[in-house]
Amino acid sequence: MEQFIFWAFAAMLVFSASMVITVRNPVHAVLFLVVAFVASSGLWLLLEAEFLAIALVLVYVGAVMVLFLFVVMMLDINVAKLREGFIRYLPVGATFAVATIVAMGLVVGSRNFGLERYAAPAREAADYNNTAELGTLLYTRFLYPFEIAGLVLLVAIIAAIALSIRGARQIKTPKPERQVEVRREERVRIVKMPAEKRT
Amino acid sequence: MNMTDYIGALPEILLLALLCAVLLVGVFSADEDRNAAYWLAQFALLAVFAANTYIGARTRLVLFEGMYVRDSMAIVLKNFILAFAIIGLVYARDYLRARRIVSAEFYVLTLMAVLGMMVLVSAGSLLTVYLGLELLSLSLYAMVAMHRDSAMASEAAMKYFVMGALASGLLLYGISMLYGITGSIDISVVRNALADGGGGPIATYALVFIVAGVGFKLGAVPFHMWLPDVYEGAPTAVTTFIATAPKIAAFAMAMRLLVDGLQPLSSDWQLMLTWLAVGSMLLGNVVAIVQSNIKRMLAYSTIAHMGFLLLGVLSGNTGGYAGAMFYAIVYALMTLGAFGVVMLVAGEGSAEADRIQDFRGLAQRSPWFALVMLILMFSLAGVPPFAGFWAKWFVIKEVIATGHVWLAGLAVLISVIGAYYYLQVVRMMYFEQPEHMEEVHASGDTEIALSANGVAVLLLGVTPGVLMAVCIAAMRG
Amino acid sequence: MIPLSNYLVLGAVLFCLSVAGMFINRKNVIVLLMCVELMLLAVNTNFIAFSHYLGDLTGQVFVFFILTVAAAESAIGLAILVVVFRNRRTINVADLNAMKG
Amino acid sequence: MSNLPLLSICIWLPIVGGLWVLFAGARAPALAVKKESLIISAATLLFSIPLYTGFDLSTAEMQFVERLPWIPVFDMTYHLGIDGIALPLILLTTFTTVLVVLAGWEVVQDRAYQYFAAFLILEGLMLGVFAALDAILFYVFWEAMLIPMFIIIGVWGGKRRVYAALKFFLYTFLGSVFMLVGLLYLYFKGGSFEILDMHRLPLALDAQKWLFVAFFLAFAVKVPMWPVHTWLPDAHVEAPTGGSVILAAIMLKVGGYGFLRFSLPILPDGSYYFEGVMVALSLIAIVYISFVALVQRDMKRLIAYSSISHMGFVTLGLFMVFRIMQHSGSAEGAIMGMTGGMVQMISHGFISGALFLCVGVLYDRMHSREIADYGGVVNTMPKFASLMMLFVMANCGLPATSGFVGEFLVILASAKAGFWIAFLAATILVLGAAYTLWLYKRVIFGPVANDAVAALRDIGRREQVILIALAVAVLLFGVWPAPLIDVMRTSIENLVLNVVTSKLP
Amino acid sequence: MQTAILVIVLAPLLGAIVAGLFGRQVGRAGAHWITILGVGASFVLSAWMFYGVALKGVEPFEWSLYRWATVGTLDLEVGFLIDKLTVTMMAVVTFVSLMVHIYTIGYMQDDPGYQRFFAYIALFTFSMLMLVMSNNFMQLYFGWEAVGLVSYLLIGFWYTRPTAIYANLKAFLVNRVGDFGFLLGIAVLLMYAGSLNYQDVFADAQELAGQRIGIIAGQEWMLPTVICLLLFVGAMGKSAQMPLHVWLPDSMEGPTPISALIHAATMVTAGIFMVARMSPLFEHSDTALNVVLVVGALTAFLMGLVGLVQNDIKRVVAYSTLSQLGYMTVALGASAYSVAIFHLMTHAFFKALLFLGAGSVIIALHHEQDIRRMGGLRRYMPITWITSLVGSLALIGFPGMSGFYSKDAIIEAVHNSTLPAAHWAYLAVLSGVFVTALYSFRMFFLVFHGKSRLESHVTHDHQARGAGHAGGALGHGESHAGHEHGHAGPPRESPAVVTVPLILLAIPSILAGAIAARAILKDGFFGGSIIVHADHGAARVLAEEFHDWQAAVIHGLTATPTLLAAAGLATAWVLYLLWPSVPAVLARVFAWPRLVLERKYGFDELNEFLFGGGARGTGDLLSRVGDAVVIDGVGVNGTARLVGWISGKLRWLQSGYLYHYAFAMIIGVLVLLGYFVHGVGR
Repeated sequence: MEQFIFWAFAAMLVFSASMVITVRNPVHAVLFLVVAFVASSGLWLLLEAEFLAIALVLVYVGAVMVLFLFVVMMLDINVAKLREGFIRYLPVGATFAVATIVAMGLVVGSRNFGLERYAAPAREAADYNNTAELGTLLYTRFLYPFEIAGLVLLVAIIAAIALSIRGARQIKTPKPERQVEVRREERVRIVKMPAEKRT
Repeated sequence: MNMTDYIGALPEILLLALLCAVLLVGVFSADEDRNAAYWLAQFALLAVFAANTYIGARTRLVLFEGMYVRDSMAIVLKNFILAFAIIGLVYARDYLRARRIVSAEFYVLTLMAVLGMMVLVSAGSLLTVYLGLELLSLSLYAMVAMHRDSAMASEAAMKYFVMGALASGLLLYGISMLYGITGSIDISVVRNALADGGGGPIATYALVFIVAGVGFKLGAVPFHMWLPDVYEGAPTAVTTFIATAPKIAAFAMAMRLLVDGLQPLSSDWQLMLTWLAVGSMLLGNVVAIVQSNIKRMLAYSTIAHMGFLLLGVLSGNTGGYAGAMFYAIVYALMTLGAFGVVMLVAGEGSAEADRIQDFRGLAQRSPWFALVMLILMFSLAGVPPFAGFWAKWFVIKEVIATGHVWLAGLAVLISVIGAYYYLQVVRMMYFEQPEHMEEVHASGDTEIALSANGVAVLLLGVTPGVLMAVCIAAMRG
Repeated sequence: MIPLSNYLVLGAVLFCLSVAGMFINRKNVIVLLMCVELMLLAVNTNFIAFSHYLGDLTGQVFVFFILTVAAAESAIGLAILVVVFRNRRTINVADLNAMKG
Repeated sequence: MSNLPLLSICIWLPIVGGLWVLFAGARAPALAVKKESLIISAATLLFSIPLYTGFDLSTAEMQFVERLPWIPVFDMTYHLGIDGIALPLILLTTFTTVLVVLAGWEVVQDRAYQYFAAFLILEGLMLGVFAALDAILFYVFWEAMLIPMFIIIGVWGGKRRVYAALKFFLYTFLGSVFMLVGLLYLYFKGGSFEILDMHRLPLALDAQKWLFVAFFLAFAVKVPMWPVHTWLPDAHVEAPTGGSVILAAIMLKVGGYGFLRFSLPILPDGSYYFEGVMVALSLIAIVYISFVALVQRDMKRLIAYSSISHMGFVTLGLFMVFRIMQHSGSAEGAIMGMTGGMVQMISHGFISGALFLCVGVLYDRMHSREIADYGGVVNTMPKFASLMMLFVMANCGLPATSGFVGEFLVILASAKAGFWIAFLAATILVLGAAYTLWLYKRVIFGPVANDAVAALRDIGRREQVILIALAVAVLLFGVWPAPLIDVMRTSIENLVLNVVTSKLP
Repeated sequence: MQTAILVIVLAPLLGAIVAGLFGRQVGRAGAHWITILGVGASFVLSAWMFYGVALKGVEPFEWSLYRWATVGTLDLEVGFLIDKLTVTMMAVVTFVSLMVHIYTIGYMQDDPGYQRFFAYIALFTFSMLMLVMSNNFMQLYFGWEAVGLVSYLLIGFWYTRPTAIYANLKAFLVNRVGDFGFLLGIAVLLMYAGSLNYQDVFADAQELAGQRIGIIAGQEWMLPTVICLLLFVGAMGKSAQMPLHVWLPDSMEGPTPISALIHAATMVTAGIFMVARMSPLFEHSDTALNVVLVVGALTAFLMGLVGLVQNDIKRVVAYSTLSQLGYMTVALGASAYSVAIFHLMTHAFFKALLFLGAGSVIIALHHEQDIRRMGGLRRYMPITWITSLVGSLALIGFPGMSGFYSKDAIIEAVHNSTLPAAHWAYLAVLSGVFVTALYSFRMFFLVFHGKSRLESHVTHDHQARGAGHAGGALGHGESHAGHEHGHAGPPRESPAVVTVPLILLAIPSILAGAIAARAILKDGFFGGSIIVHADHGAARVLAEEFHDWQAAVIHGLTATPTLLAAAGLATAWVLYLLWPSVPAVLARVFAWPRLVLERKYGFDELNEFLFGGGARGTGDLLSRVGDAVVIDGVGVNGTARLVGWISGKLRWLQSGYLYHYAFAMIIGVLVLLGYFVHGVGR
């Protein structure tokens, strides 16, 4: 059962991840990303990280992905043009991607991280509360990082505001009262120039 | 969690509090030129500088469950970060005002970045390394993009952001592997675990990703690609900031991760850093030759300098670390001044004056600033009697001490190539005739700061012993 | 029993896919941002797997922070994206080459 | 007087003075700047005289030693001192600088204060090179010299000044950096940056060879030896007169000084290993460069090549030592060769400086360095012609001029090293006379060549003072070189003893 | 004595300095007075010293003036050695010099460079005295070069004339070739003897004689041979022996007094003097002596032949000088050093006389020098005529004249020499006698006898000059001096300042030989100054055969040389006075040999092509190819260009595209992974 769940979610994850990087339409890509997150969330439940699994769905799928979608739609991008020339670079890209997978997989594969090295831990007791445990840790041992994480979010807020907001100053509106008061000297300047010699 | 923790981390806490104050002042003050925010930010940095200098014991403190380390290296580096941030803000003010980028958020983000660096410098855990790094990086991304009407700036921000995210992904992956094989994210625990377990290929595997992350932050080849574009595209005030204090922080990060944490793997990372160093020195110096934009040229020069800095780190002993630390500080000092002059030459208008051509005849327009720039350029080239020479001298000395005479030879050879493009700037300023004789305008504080900067480079060149002693003491303590 | 290596390989594959996405994708910057998210997901998977097999919650705490940072990161990333779009009316990666050489 | 830190005064007076001129000069009237500069350089000359009068001839030890902590973490000291090898060069420097300041008096209009400041700073740095006893201190002065010279060539130079300045800087910089590696290596071998400690340090042959190559690059470029000489004609040609004078009179000497202070005593076995190459290169410089000089069309270029050729005698004199010792078994000839090389350095300082000043005199009036533009100058400038005749003859090594002494001693010594060495060295008698006198003939003699020459006015009082001062020096040391040679005698004897003693562990 | 030496040496120097540096202040009269007083003082004291040392037998002595330098243990000093050889030279030099000084007042009276000229000749006197009075090789070299310098200055005295400045450059360079050998000789000598002092070196001569020196690998040479040959190269340069003689004829571009002083009487004899001085060394090398003999004989004969076809009055004398120097050299080669010095002395008198006579003619003809445009001057210039006759007779060795004793002795000495080359040399010098007589009297007759060929020319010449310094005048006329008074009237006898020296020189030209002959040839006048090896008996035989001067004259009247001289004189008379049309016919018949002679055997062309052109060609090649292309082009700028090229290529790695950037990072990681984790390539 466990095996099945793992393989199913894993397949779903890999598939949707591949789709994210290959589909033509960014909206679809976002949606596949949502699928990938959901699949991950399933895997995380399998690993008994209940709080994070829920947070992933809530925070990511609920907030971040919506933000993505929002931006994608807002920017109104010409989808058709976006995937031209993709195939041309695929072979080289794929080769290197595969090489990287091999290079990484050889290390993290079962030779080093098989069951004989890392035995599967026993299931937690039923009254185990992952959220409470995490919460305790966050407010004790990890208080300092927790504060910093808050700051990181503050930075994000400030940055997003600073980058996106358009102050009133920059809006150019006509001012009729000035327009009627305008004088000739403000608009026209008479320049005296010596006549050029005819050549 | 007790009072000593908070007292120990008082500088950071103070900075956070004052940062919020700046934010509030920015929001509620009607000041068009953001003078209040500026002065408050400067006050904040000064206050933190004082706090960092005078509060707490000089001995090594480990606070917040090992998340925070306060040792002499951290104190010294933080002081320099703060000092360079202060001077950088002085230089930046006129520039920002002239280009109407000025907003309280800019100062807040600067302070945030400084706070991030302080966290990074004091990181005792892989988690604080990561968070400090992100706090710094996110602030910087936003600052680069601050010049919202500039296509170049936004492109630079985008590139910086994507590459930065990729790099932090790589770093995180490495951290995750480290956590996996040691079961801890506490740097000293990691170190002990690795020392007991002997590392092995998995540790090396993790190391590769961590080196990539560190290399990115420093700007070492081949993780340097963001650097020229960001330096060129960002508003010069931001480039100044990015080019200086964060390099010190990056050095601290390298020290925390590689030396404090991964010392057992030093034979591996020394070789890796050798490659990175050689590549950086070569590519940086060679490609800088053909640049016509001074910011871009200084970017490549930075890459080259980071190669030299890595020479110090890779020698793997206290002397080498002290040399690298000296290098980082001196490099930041020189680059700060150089960008200060670039901003000054850019002047009042909204245009940038970032082509080397724009320095034509500066010696006749403003002899004093030309002289300062001359000092900085020769210092960057590593010509005595300026500080830059001692930086190179120090690391090369340590490289030779570890027996890599060939590496020292290569390094000095490459530095000769590097001298060429610095000389081009001097050439423009001194040998060419100016297009107009208008004197470069500088406000009083900028002039004082820039003069002090140049004189500091000269004085450090004449008597480098003090700073060297500080660096050595910091590394021993 | 699922060995740890399965999760790690999955993480590695995910990681490589996201990296490949970064250099295969030449058109849309948003996809790059999504690749960053994927990459963090891969790292998170790693952390959680280790956390589980080590019986140590630190990994999960770390993931918690990564999630936080990732959210902040995507906020800033999208803000920058908007700025880029405003300036250039395009988010084509291949068009972001005003600076080179 | 003897309590004063004379060396420090000599080094820092011009540097500080130069900086002051640089700061205050921008707004001061040009004449005041010139006067200040003259006073500073003259004061430096005055302060350097007690070095000579108070010099103890009987010892090869360093004198006027000053030692202060400098960079205590690495035991580096601000260690100054001079022996008989450094003293003449120091006096040459202080003497020449005064003349150079005078020479720039009316000529330099553009940014004059920067010009004089550069020369004053340069003077201090060069004095530092000759007086430093700490290797790194030496290196700092050594490299720092490049900066003012770079500026001088680049700002006040001729048409191709940018190329020349960059070439000068990069060439010499390239040469020098390897010396730094060598010095650091020596530090790790011996644990000291003191040059005198390095003299005593035993070293394996392989290390000596490598170090020799590193030092060679630094010093040979400065001397310059064939084939790393090509920066010099360009630099000389493009530099303003004062720059050429300083380059020829002093900057080249630091190369020879380097060989004497570093290569030979620290690496006797390495020097021995490479002596054949060094002698060969010196001879090539003498013969090859003479031929090249013969066909130059530009006066400064010709004199520049002549400088290279004459500096060949310096290196020949220094590196024949081993051969002479082998052949004759006594130090007699070796001392003679080395003395010859040393005297040649000093004398070349006067002569080439004077010749460049002469060309400068002409250039100031005609703004051309082409030989073809001149002819018959003697008709309009008889005083100048007669003074130049003296220097030209000195350049040919005519007896009773200082140019003779060095060449004579080196050729005499070289016979002990081998007949053919002497033979090739002696070709300078013919070749040197050929290019120098041909130059003189084409420029000075003959009927008035064109209207520009006809309009020349003879040298003024200021120019006379400069050239006569040099003429007196040239004649004095030609007729009576004993004061000069006596100063360096003990040091050279000591050096030869050091050099012929193997330092292999 | 020491004061006297100092005065002898320094008085001319003082004169030179005053006249040269303060010429304007002291004026023309001041300049000639101070220099003449200086040289006069020198002459008087030299004569006194000559009297003391040579006649009263005061012991030779040595005195070091000051220590020039000390190198190692070697003391280099400036000092003086006074012995019979020295005092003889001193007396000759100062006497001739004094005469020339006086003569110059007249000759140069209108020249704008009057003071300068006096400064030069006084300086020359100083240099020459330093040379002959030296007690060591360094000072010898000192004077050696100094006379070269002054010669350079004087030949180029009229510096606006292209021929003059060409000639002086040539003279200096050719002399330098000689000095090259000379200096090498000194160097080799020092290497073995360890000292530069004459006495020390000569004391070691015996020891040096046995040594050998390797020059070309595998070949050992006798040390004295090497040293002497090298020193002799120096002598060849200074004394204008073939093939280094080329400068001397050209040096006639200088004013005539210079030709008399330097290029006849003094400087050119420095080489002869030097070899005589080095007799202790030369005696140890038969090879060297043979070379000396051959070179001298060739010069004596071949240069005399060239004299036959010269038309410039000064050049004829110049070639006669070359020839006579050849005779002296032959004497040296035959180990008859004293005879060489004897001839040197007599030659100094009569050759100075001849030159000054020629100068007198030149003045009278307003700087006309071509003998084809002279003739019949006897009527106008009796004193010049008679003194020139005396000079010519002395030159050809007419019995009773001073030249007779010395030249006869040389011929005898060669005849007696046992060296292998002596036979040929004997033939050469013997035929040289005929040639000498022929060219001497050719000139004498053409100038002083026959029809005057000058009126038309002089007028013409003046017209040409009136037209403004015609370029043609530069070749022959000494265009600077004395145009203003150049009336087109008949030539007049020169003023007293010119004729008095002529007369004063004519006297020793007649008498010096008779007076000194016995002392030098018979009594071993030079004593220890000249050392002759027992094997080289030429001079000894001479001494045995010689009785007194009367006997010599009587014997000489019937001797072969005298007959040859008479034959030469007669031929000249026939050809140039009796049948003046014959020479033209002969010229046509012997067109080829004549061409060879007129081209002076092609030495000038050869030098110009081989050395001049060769040096410039080599220089060009080295400069353009070696320096500009190879070192600078390929090495320096090539490296710079290469770096620039690489840089230009490398910069495009930075493509500006994000995906390339990411790609680079991944490759970086991949490479690190491959090498460090998987060990690829490790």
